[in-house]
Amino acid sequence: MLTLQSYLSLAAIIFSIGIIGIVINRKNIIIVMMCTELLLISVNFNFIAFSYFNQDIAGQIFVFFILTVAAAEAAIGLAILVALYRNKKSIDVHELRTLRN
Amino acid sequence: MIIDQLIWIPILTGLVVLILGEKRTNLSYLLSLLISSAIFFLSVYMYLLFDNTLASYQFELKVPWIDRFNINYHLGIDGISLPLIMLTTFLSPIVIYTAKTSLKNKMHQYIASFLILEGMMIGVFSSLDAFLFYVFWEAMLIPMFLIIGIWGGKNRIYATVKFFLYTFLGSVFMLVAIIYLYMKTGSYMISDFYEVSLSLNQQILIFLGFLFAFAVKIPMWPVHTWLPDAHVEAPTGGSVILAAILLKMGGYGFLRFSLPITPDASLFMAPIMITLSLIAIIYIGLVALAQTDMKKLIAYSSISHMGFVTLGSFVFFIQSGSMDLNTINLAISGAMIQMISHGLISAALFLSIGVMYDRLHTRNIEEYGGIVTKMPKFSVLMVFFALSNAALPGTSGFVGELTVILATFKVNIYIALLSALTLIIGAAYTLWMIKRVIFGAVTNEKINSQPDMKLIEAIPLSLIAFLILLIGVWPKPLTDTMNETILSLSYLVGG
Amino acid sequence: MNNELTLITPELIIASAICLLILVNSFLTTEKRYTGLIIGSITMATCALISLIFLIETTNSSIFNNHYKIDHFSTGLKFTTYLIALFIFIGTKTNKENTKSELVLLEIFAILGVSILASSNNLLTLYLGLETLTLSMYGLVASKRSSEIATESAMKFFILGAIASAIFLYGVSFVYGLHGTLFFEELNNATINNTIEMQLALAFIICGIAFKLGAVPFHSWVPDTYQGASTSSALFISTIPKLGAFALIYRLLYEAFIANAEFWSLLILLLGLLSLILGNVIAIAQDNLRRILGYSAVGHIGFILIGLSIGSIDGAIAALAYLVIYILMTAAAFMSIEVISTEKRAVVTLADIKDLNSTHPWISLIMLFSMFSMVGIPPFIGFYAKWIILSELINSDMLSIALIGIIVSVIAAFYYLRIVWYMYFEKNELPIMKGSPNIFQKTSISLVGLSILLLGIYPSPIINFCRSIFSPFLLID
Amino acid sequence: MLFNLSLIALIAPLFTGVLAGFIGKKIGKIFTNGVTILGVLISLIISIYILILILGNPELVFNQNAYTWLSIGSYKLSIGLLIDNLTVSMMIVVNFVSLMVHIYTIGYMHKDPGYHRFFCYISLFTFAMLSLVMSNNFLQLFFGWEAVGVMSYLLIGFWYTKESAIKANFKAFIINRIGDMFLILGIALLFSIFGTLDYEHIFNNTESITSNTVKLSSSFEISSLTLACLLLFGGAMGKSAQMPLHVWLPDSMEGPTPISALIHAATMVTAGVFMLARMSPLFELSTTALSFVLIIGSITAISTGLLGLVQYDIKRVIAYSTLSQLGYMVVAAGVSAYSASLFHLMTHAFFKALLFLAAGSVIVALHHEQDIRKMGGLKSKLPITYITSLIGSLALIGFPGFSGFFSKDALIEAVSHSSVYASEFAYYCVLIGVLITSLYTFRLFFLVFHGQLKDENIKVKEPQLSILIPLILLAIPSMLIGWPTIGPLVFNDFFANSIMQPSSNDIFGYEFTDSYHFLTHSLSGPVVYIAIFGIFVSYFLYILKTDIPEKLSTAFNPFYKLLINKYYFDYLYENVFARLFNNLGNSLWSKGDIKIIDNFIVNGTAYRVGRLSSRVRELQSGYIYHYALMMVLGLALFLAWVVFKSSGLVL
Repeated sequence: MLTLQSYLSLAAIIFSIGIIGIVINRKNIIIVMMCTELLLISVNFNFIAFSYFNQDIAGQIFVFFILTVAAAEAAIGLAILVALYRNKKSIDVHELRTLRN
Repeated sequence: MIIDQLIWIPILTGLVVLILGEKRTNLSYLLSLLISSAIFFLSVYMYLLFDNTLASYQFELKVPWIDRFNINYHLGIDGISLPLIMLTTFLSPIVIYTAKTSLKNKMHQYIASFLILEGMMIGVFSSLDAFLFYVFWEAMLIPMFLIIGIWGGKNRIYATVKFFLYTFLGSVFMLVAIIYLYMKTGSYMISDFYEVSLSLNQQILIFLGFLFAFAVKIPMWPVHTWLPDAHVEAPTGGSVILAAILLKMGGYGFLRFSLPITPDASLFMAPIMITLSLIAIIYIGLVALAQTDMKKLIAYSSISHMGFVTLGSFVFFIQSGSMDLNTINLAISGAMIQMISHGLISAALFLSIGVMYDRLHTRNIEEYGGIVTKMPKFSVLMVFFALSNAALPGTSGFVGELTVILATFKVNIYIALLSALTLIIGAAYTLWMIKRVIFGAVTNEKINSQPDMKLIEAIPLSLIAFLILLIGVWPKPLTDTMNETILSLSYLVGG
Repeated sequence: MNNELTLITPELIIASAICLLILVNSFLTTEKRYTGLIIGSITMATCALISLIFLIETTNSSIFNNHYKIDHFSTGLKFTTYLIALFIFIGTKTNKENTKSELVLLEIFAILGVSILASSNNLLTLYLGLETLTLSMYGLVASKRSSEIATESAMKFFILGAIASAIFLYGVSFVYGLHGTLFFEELNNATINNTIEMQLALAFIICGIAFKLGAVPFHSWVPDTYQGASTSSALFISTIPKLGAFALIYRLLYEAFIANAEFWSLLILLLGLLSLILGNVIAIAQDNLRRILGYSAVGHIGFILIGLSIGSIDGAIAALAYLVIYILMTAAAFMSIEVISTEKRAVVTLADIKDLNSTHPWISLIMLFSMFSMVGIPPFIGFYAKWIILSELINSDMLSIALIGIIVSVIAAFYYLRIVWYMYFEKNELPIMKGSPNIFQKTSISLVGLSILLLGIYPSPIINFCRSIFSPFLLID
Repeated sequence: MLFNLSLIALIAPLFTGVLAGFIGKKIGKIFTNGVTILGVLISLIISIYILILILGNPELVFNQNAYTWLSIGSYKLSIGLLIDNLTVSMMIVVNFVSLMVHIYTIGYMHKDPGYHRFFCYISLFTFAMLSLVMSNNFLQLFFGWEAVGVMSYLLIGFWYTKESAIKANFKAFIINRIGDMFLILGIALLFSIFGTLDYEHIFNNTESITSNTVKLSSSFEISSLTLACLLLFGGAMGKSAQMPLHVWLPDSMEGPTPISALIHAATMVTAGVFMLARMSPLFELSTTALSFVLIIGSITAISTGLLGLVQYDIKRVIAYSTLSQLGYMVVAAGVSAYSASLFHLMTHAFFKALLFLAAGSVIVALHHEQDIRKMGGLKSKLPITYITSLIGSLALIGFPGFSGFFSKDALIEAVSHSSVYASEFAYYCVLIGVLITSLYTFRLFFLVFHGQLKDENIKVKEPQLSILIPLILLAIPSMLIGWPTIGPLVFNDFFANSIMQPSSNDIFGYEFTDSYHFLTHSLSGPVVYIAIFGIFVSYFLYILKTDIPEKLSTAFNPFYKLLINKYYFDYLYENVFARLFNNLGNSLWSKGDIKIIDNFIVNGTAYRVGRLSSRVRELQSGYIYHYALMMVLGLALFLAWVVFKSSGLVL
């Protein structure tokens, strides 16, 4: 029997993977963006799990909104990425440091 | 109402001058000269209306300003603010007047800065609401910052930033003290602060808060190092206002805030304050002896002289036995007289240095010598001012120092002895400068081609000389103005 | 039902304006300047007016099944937002370079987000408002598509923003899980709120908020974005979203989790102190004008957070006053930069404003107002901001925090003074080209600049207004 | 009436001085000297008139305030006039000498470009000196005291392009200021006791404070009166150039000769002596102070006289003589013989002014040559100067019948009868001093006027009339004034209303009948013979065996060196004290102000903040993952804190 605990742990693990993915990734921005999606997925997990165990529908509705927003976000993110690539001819994380200090 | 006009007319004129712009500089010059002189006469009128038999505030004006915090636009003067206001209104036209001879660029902004500064300085001296006081106190930094920074010498940026940060750091602590007092009293009225009862520890904290602000402004050792730099770099007018009036705000602050609000803490801190004053008088006096830059020398001399102000403000606290009101009265009066007198003398000295600087473009003492051979009229005044700076009897410089020494002697003979050393040290550094600058053979070729002081330069100096002499020969009108106020202050402090 | 729609008239108007703008954008070529400006300005003016009416009538009700709340706080905040936005539009969008309609579109979107945030009474509404705001900000930063630094900063902003909103949501999910509800009123439950789980969730949420405000250590995007975005976008980003973030804090911390005030105030204080110190200290070493303003923003946010950390309504009032005042000051600063930048010569570093006083005395005077105001020198309005926060701190026995605050402000004074000294004291061999700001720009910058001074001379309106936002009854006393 | 007259006497020189200073140059020399002489003349005439009135009616003596100078609380300080016998006699001396100098200056300075300035200065000086002597309170005394100091400062540095002159005036002012500091402390002490500075009030209440003490340390107390007297005397030491504050006076000879006569011989330097007399009600109550005065006076009298023996500058020799004579006056005050002291002051004013002016005449005649080694044989060339110098010299050494004889003899008489501590020491000092006086006086006299003319080429002729008239006018009192005045001034009660001193019997142990008897009485004592012996010795040394002095100086080389270096006082002051303070100032500035306060604390803080800032900005590395890491760390920090908090580990 899967308990709430299990779902939450899974979500936490996914969340951590997402975070770690962003932090240790030194290569490609696409991967970073995928990791942010992972973060949102873990949140969705949480909401659904809570929604189910609390017997409350609001959480699931929330998830719908999150998914929608995530889609919009991804769209914007990719748009920025394209613009960036056009200017820089690269999407390497390392090279994104014109702005610093 | 009249104080209101004293504050806002100059400020508004300043704004008008700014709007008139660079093209109409001449018009602005005349206008500001006219207005600032009118302000002086207005203050004279106020002096005539002033009733010196009253200790209370006069010409009071109280309008709610920030209701939420019970802050009022509350103005008024008493015996200790009136002379300082007169000093301000007297020197401001002079400074504006001298702008023409000593300035090349952006004169309209220069004049505007001084006009705005004038209004704010009067505001500081006439605010009866601590918040209003603070607003004026801080706001003054801006024009002064610009004056030193724009029209200053080579190292002006360093000097002006140092000046700004130093004073700003000092005054923020005062802000904390003021807010703290507001929390205790529920009002920002200074007179309400007098009545609040505080424990010794609270008093000491408040005292320290005020001390930071006033000590930097006066300035007291060891927070004085901004002053020489600021003076050296400032244009003549800036130095004049800085030395003559801005420094006085520290002394005024002690009398208006520290002493009456925190008498117990003042008593507790008095030994430290006296020590610092003596250090200012002696240490700084010796340092002045070592200067090669005229303005720096006068700047250090200012610090040393302001030592008498702090000495006078605190020395009576260490009387053995009960506090003698007469001594308190004498000491505080001495401090006040010293402030007025130093205001005049230092202004005059800086103006004189300005006259020389305009000709030779150096302030280095070594490059001078034998000025008197080419500029005898100027030298007469310069020597006179120097002697006043050395506290020659018959000049105002003597009155303040005498009074403080008399009061000090009543308290402690050794402190009196140490403070009296200024008679020697002060004479030494001032006259040594005179010896090297005014007297002697002409060594610098440039001096030979210099014309004597023009009438236009002589007028302001002569006016100041006249006042110095007047106060020196007959200080009674001055002390009569202050007497009642200082007496009631003495009661607050000693009673 | 009808009534409910009346109450959200401003939002509806904005939404319609958005649609209109999209339509206009599709049918008109970009040469038609000023359409965005005109539509945006009219919208903002109308909305401000309506909010003002609501404010005066002290409208107060919950609508949409309690998801949306029209109360004094929301109307007040909206009114402020619209008013500021109006000034920003007039001040920046009249510049030839900023006439692209999508800028206005994005900005109005963001304003809509702020409106929703301000009115939200439910975590979901809150989230939607937040994302509306954030997503349009990403677009705004990236709007200068051909610029390398703009896109780079947008990318950074986007990724960090995504992380932050995920962190925030993660916390929200826990709140939801623990309470079983998303409505603020029901979240205010001390027994649950004091559990460690709830505190952990709150920590997540505060991280998200801190990012929005740009508090250390979630500040990294601020300087980069300020530098990367175009001046007008930077101006927008530095002002309106801060109001949204304030609404976020108020709705969440002061309404939903006020019972935990003791807990979150410590976190907020920590964030505040870190921001205050680091922001100001790093700003000292900067040469880029907009980066200086960016770090300065971090420092100011520090002050605001410290004010909020008091945990009382007075603290919140002080913080809001600070925020509004900060927005005025920063608007003046960015507008000045905007005005003196010309196509040929962008004003980027301090060296670019050398001797500005000689060529643009009025603009440099306004810049000077703004800088001294940021330092906290009276009679400029910035002084009152600092003073109110200090007063509240001292009032709540947080003297040591107050002392840290003022010492840091003195340190911070240095870099503001540096801007002034470059404008006034430095001599420039290459005089700055005389830009030609149009009358609208001049007017709006003058208005903002003078308001810094005039409100400084008579600050009661702004103080009373901020108080009235929190409680309509306070106006009376 | 009398008050207004006195006021006119006081103001006249001020007015004319200012007039000369401001418009003199525009109108002309005649105007300048005319108006200033008129001023002093008015003052002199009024003084004499007042004297006559007072002699006729002692009731006329008055003490009246002119105006309140300052009033603070219950304290009132006033400016006022006290006209009594002491004041009047000082007024006459001052005005008379001043008048002579004014007249003399017309000739002496007629080519000098600073002609008008000079007249302005000496007139102002006269005013300052008058306000000093006419004062009825300590405050005004101090006013005059400093004012004469300033005029002296300006006059010593009159030739301001001369480095030595401006060095001398600086030195004079500073050393005077040391004395003034003590004076003002003394005044402050009196003020702290009496709460007023009026002579009358203080002198009438001295009895009440005889037991007052001032605590100097926890174990040491000193009588207030003694302390006050010592401090006041400190002031007198500065102005009257007593050891060790004497060094400025010889240097002050850098000024024009007329002012050496007026200021540095006749009037200003005697202000200290005048003050001692004025303060007699205080000093009489403190034997300690009197002894101190006595010792300082005797040391000055003898040691500075010795220095006069080795000087070659004509004015310096006279200056050292002045120092020595001032020592005599102070000695007299030390033994309570104030009247004798004042008498000597008066005669000294005449004969020393005469000597200086005569020296000036010689200097003018020799085209501003001051070295006596280059003089000689001027007797025939400058007959009037010669004769007047002789009169002055004889008066100075106390040759019987001359004015100096009476005053000095009375003074020595008083010392010999005194029983004050150290009076014996003082007696021997003054006796030896007599010999020395006569030695240096006639050394000078012989070297200048006798012997051979050194440079035949210079045309030497008697200077113009305005120089000679004062010489003659001064020679008369120098010779004769002792006869009529010794009786009333010294032995009778002329000063009774102004000076408090024991009866003349107690002081002198001698019943005075008339001046002739006094002369014969003195001839029974050693003083006269010592003086005359001195003349012979110097005749022998400087006329007959002119190589002996040289030999003597080599034989007693260390002593000679000591003398030629003026006991190393100048060295001590300039190279030790002045340098010490200068170095102290320099190092306080460079080490204290610049290094520690400015560079370390102020700019150091700024620098450290700046460095911190440039370090911390590295945090903003530009890498997204660093930014993200920072956020995550922030989050982790919060979470950790929550966890620790709930487990009770923190807060």
